[in-house]
Amino acid sequence: MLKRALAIITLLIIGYWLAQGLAGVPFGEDKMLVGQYYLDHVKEQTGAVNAVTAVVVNYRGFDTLGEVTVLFIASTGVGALLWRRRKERTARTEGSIVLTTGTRLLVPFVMLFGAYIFIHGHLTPGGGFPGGATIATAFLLLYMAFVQYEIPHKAFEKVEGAVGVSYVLVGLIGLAIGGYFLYDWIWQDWGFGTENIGRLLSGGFIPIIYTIIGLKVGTELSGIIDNMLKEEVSE
Amino acid sequence: MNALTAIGEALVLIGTFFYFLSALGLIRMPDVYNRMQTSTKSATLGSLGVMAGVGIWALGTDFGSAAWLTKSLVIATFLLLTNPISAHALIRAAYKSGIPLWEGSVVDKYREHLEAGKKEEVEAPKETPEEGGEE
Amino acid sequence: MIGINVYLVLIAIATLLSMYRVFRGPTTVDRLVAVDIMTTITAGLMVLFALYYKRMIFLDVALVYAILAFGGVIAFARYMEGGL
Amino acid sequence: MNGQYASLLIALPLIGAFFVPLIKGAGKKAVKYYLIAITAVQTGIAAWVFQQVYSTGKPIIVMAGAWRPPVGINLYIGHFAALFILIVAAVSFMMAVFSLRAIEVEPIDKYAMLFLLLMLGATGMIATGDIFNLFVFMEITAISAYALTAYNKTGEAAEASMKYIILGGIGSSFFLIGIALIYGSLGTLNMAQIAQLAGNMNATVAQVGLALVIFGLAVEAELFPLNAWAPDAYQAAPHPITAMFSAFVVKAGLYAMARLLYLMQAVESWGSVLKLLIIMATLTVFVAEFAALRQRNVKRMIAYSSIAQIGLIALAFALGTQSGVDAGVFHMVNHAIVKALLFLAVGHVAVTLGGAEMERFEGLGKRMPLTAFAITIGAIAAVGIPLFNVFWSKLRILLATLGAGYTWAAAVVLIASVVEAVYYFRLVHLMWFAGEGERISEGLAVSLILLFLAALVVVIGVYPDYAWSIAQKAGSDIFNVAQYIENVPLMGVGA
Amino acid sequence: MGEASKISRYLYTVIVLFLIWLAITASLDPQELGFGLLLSLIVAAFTYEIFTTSGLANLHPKRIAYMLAYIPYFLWAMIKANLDVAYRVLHPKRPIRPGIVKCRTVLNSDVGKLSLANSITLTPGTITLDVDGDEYFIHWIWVPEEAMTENEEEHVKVASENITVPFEKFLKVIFG
Amino acid sequence: MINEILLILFAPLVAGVIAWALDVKGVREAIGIIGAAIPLAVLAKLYSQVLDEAINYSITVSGFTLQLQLNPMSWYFAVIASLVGLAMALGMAVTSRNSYDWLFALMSYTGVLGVFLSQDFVSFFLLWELMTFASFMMVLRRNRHESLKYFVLSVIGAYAMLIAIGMLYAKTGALDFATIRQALYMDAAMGTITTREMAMIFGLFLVAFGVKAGSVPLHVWAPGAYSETDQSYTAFFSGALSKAGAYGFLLLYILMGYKLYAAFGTFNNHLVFAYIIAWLGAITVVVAGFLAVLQEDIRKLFAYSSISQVGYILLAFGLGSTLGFAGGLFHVLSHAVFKGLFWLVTAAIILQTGKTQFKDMGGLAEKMPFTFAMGLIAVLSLAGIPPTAGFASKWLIYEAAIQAHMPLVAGAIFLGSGIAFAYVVRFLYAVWFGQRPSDLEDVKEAPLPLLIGMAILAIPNLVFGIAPGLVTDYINKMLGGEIVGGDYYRLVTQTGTYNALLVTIVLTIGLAIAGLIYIYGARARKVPVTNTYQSGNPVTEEYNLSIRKNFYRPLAEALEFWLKYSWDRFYERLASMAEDFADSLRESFYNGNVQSYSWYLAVVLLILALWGVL
Amino acid sequence: MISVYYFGAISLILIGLYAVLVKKNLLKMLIGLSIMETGVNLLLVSVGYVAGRSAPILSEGIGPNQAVDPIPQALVLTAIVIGVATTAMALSVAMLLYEKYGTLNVEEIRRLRG
Ligand code: NA
Ligand code: NA
Repeated sequence: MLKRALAIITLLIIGYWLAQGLAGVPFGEDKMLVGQYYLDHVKEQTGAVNAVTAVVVNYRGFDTLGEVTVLFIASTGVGALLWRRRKERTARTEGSIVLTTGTRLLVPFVMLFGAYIFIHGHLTPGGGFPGGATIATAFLLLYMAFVQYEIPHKAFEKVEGAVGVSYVLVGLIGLAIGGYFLYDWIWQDWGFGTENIGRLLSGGFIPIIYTIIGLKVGTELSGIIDNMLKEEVSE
Repeated sequence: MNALTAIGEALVLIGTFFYFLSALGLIRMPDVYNRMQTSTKSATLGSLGVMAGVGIWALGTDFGSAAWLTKSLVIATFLLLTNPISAHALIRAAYKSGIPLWEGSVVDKYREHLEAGKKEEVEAPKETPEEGGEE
Repeated sequence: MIGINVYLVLIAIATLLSMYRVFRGPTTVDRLVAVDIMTTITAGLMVLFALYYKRMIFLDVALVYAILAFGGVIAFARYMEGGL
Repeated sequence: MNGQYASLLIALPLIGAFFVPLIKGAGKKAVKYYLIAITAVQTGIAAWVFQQVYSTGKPIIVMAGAWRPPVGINLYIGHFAALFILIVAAVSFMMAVFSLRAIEVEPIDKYAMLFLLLMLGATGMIATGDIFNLFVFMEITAISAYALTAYNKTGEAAEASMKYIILGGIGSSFFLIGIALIYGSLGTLNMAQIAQLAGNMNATVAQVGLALVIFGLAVEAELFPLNAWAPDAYQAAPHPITAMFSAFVVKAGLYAMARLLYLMQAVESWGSVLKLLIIMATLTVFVAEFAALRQRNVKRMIAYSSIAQIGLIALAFALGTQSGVDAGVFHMVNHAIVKALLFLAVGHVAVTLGGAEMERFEGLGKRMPLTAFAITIGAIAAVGIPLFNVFWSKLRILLATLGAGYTWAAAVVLIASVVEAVYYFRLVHLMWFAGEGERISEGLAVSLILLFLAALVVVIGVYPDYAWSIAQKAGSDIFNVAQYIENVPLMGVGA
Repeated sequence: MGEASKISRYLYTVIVLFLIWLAITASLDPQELGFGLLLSLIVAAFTYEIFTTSGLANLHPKRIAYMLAYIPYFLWAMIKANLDVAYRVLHPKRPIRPGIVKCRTVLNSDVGKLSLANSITLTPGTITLDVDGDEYFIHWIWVPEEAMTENEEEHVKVASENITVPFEKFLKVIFG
Repeated sequence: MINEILLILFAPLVAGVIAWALDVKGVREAIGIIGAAIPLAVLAKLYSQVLDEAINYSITVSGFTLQLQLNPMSWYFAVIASLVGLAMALGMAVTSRNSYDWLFALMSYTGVLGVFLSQDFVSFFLLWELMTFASFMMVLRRNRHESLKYFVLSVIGAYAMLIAIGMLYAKTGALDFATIRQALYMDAAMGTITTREMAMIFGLFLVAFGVKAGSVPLHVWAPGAYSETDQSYTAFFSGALSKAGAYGFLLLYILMGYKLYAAFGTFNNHLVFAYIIAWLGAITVVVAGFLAVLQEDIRKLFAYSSISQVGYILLAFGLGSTLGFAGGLFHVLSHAVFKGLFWLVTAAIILQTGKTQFKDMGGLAEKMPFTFAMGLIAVLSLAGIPPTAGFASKWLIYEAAIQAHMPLVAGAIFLGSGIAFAYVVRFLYAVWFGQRPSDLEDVKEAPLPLLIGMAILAIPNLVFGIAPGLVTDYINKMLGGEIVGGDYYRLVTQTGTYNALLVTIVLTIGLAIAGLIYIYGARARKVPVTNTYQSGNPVTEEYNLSIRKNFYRPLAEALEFWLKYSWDRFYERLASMAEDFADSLRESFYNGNVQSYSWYLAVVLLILALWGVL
Repeated sequence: MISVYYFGAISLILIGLYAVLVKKNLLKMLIGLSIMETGVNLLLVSVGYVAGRSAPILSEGIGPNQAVDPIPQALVLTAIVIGVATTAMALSVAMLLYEKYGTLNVEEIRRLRG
């Protein structure tokens, strides 16, 4: 009880302190500096309509590469920790026909929608990460509905690696063509899609990278799910 | 204000009212089974109302387009399909994790069904749910 | 957009009531049911916001959200019944 | 060659890691050799970058996507980064070689990936010129460290990893709050621009923001009392990883802390932050040395010793003087070498004899003379005996501490150092003057690395000039903020 | 009911996916259409096996007609359900008499059973708790007197008449 | 042409490394001896040159300029060290058959030389540490506990010195002696360095040098360390290495004497800081002397004796007068040669008999006559009996104490001499005379190299005893004034004159007579089981007390109250308290519960918040 | 007066931290961490909000001066992914711990100490 009281007092003081700091960053005021630059130039410089996407993929490409890496680490780490010589799913309760049939119907749609999300990343909210997560949800549903279901994890791992490599390769192609890592040569040099701003075929290499990320995130999250749902079985 | 926006507003109002009802059901009903009885239906209908309402309403505005309607109907359909599935999954989870029926319940044919199945398998009954009790 | 406040009040009350159930329980499934209701309501809220801000693109967000939430609820439900 | 090719330092480990799933079919051995090859190439690139930076005297500014800062994220590979990236790569290479012998637990392919990404994270933390990108690289480092800590899949490993996750999670959350405040106040994330604008910041925001950012990094930098995760993680992690933790992972956090600290020196409350850090750093040294005193597990003992040395570096950085920073950097280099040596050697013993408990070191001088010799060199150096490298940096730190007027801190540090001397003494005595045993084969590769590191310890100890001049350059890279701002080709956005 | 050919199933999946694509993009931009088709082809290739067993046969006009008719029917049932809910929730005495009852269905197809289950869940006072073969176990908020009988057949009959039968006439045609 | 200073400095170290690396019996010893001899030879060659002009060498390392200088003062100390060093090497050629010993013994030799030659604090500290480290390694090999004690105290001393150096650096911005001296001299007038800071610097140096000099209460490492190593090495350890501590005290005067005076002022017309040094010395003389008397182990006895004798040097320096310096400097030489000699003699005894306890010895004078003669010279010199160097230096110190009007300190000198007499008498009798235990019948004279080593040290004892003017003359030059008058054979101070030659002649005659009497007496008093204490009566078990065993037990009983308080035990208790503290610290802080750890984070946040809110 | 968004964000952070400080069950502590992360993300987004402006997607008639700051949103996207990754790691470590120790009570997970 004392602990709870102490915790509450401590937290209130910390909270008050944070609030004091935040008081100096008034809510709703225009505090943009670099942000405004992005808004002003995003269309001509990247071909994307969605400024967030341009920031994520173009201006702050290193962050995104890192972000992809973080997820890769998580997938690898989970795989490493839950690695067992022989693993199988050991669920006791079958999914009812309601769930299994629902899943059958939903999975194609969910996957399609995931793909929709990541290829429209430069136009609408979302992009590779939510798209990938959506695709992974399709696999999650399969796991939930069918107690024996397994993704082809070897293939998934390979896809995961290969798309990761291709992301870096896209960056290196930029380095080779434009002299800068992650240089968007498609937009900057080729000017591909200049006529198309706001339509699908625009945004330089954003759709390519978001497709890569979408596949990567999808396979990685599915891999994590796969690893977590299986248990060791004796041989 | 035109007819479309008026219909849309009405539908949205109905929808949000059912949202409210749904949450109220969560509070008023005595146990988890009956809470689900009241809340899932209302939430789904509420969503239907809100989505359709927004789609129709948007059509009546200067910025609206058919895409608004189709997209919101896709969402509505999705919810119409998935909400009952999750309700079903949840009620099954409630039952299988050992939460007893409300004391005023009059019949439990599912228990009989399960016990009949168990007699055949000759297996120890799993009485204690893994995380059912709580606190 | 006259009614927006009415909707928001209704939704806010609904959310608060569901929150009460989330914290109160008493069983985990109770909380889950409440969370499920909240996600449904949130999806609706997103759609409403799309209209309010006149941005159709938010509808995509609502759908993604609905999909992820559905997946999450199903996963928890299956966990509760020992289906993992 | 174009300086932008320094981005290979980021690209190579990434490709290297992503590629592993495609070759894992070739078998465990192949993956291990692959790991060695990648780290060797990385070392080569790092050496090239080092040579570039030190011969031209100009930092390499890598601009991703050709965006000039602050619009794009830039890497700032100045004197410090060039030096430390080389250390990161070289230590990784050595530990990759050591992994050949030390890592048997499956799955090796995952180990190799995490290993490369740990190296990548530290490299990025050191190189980046953007505060949020720093957060990203910090998380890359941290999450791969969580995974690697638990890699052995024993109960202890999981326990250590869990502690690391919880404390690291709190730290990174508050770090992010600090970033939010700074960004909210300045509208930019670029470090150089932050430094440029820091003076105009709202005083409260600056104070809270700086405090939070430093707090978050201090968890990674193992400052007392935020370091409780560290001994466990060090003890439980696979041996090569422990060496990497000590040699560069913590140091990346420490560097980041120092970098941000100095970038924001225009902030009003800067002086009080320094004072607080000095207290924490001094306590770190004190508590860690005493905690090491009666350890039964040598790896854990050296872990505490490592924490104490980190505290010493933090102390040097917190002095707020050029001489302090120079000394801190010098100590970072020396400590990296010595702790790589010690953890490698102790890990080698643990792998060969099946554990790192004190008793196993009895008679090590007879059983594994070369390893015992290496541990002895490391121990002597760590204590700060003259003519071994650490002496020079310890001396510099003390002089700087006293020069800044913190006599009490110097005194506490030295009292703690007496304790350190005692436990290393016991270890050395145990190895050489107690117990008997049969000679055991020590393995060529590891022996060579041990000899190399020991030689480095002595060479720098006898001839510290070169290392010191490098440390000075690297130190002024951190200390001389005006130069830093000037070096970053900021385009005129906003300001 | 046998399985349709692979081609049929694949094409059916592509068509459904492409229609959905049209709905979510709501655009006739050739770029969108082209990519939509491409993605539908790709996704369908991975998923047609689980998506459908009867393939293009699902597009039989009769089925579509019944489906169109079913929508208002169902919506009406659903609205009734919600009025019922409103009544029970808002009523101060909370008039409920819950229980789990058993019904039987005449539907054979999985999709049909799913539709029935969902329909039950969304309509007055019932939630599908489990489906085992042709037996439906349903949590009913107001179990009628007649269903509270010891006689198993009697019970199932009463329950089925109240719960499943009203939907089956449509669903039987639509899904078989 | 190799720089002479480097040659002096590194010859021993290089020789040691080669000897260690080659590790061939015979070659090893030869190289070691050559390496040890080179410094002495070069120093001898440079004698006149040094008096004309100082020889310098400097090198920049890691941004520090290291300066070495051979000037009259450093030459003096270096020669003493190299003399003992050579003797040590000769002794070790016999007593040590281990390349490990050679490496570290010669390494410490280099360290000692370097300490004396350094003209800046970096090289001083570096070589000081080299010296300490090497000597520590010598002890480590034989005894963990004693070496740990030595180690801990050395480390404390080193770190104390480091802080003091750092503070000086912080205050003056310099690390070289000349600049520091200049800056402190100037500061004495300006007073920018506060008295408190000066007190701290002084105190820290006191600890640093006190440890090495073995002054009470920092002496506890010395008995163990001196006895638990090769005794030939101890000759150097005690004879030369401990002088580094004494030299440090001298350095304090040179560098900061004036500032210390300005900071602390005087007390009874005496410099306060010097007073402290003098009393440290006096206490050391008496306490260590008493403890020496009570030892049953020959090595322990000389260990305490060493401590006591170095106390004289401190005492002399503490008098603060030039005469005191002269006396102290002379005693540096005397102590080096007689204590070095003592340890070589001890080495010879232990080598030939394998015994270390007085109870196991006796009657060795016949078996080892040359060693006995050397021992006798050492005894005379140590006890301060003319015509030995020991007497001349003690006489000067005594004169200086009288002149300084410090009668109590002078009393300590007297008391110390009396005690010294008591224990050397015991050594003389218990080891050399009386009944020889049967197992010592086959004992032979010590091997030649050892004997040469002894001779090298014995000769200066006599030469500088008979002609003390040789030394005082040099000291006068060194200190730059006519401090001690007279000629080669006569020392003249303001208050007294000592004619060494006259005394020698008188004593020689007297000794000749005594010798004759002894020879007859020894023959006449041969009884089966004897000891001198009980005048030839049989030893009984009830009161088992003889010159060889518990000889001074009555004294011990008299001192019982004081012996209860042992510094040794005090430190041990302190150490165990520190270890317990360490245990409870880590057990309570690193308690394993991650929730507690999270609380630590929260508390730090709370502190940050409070600091921000308040 | 502080905005509700800030208030909400700080509350989430504090609630999360409270769970970490008080709950004995490791999973609850981890949930606390996740709540904290959510709060931080909310804070980030709130910081970038500009009153009267819309999402930074320059379509549907939104120009550069009618959009909110895109940077915090990009950052939050990254932060969310990092949070997911951390949570995944934490969960698998917790599974491992449970397998080895048979408990998730932090007071019983203390083999490494001192
Ligand atoms: Na629902
Ligand atoms: Na839902």
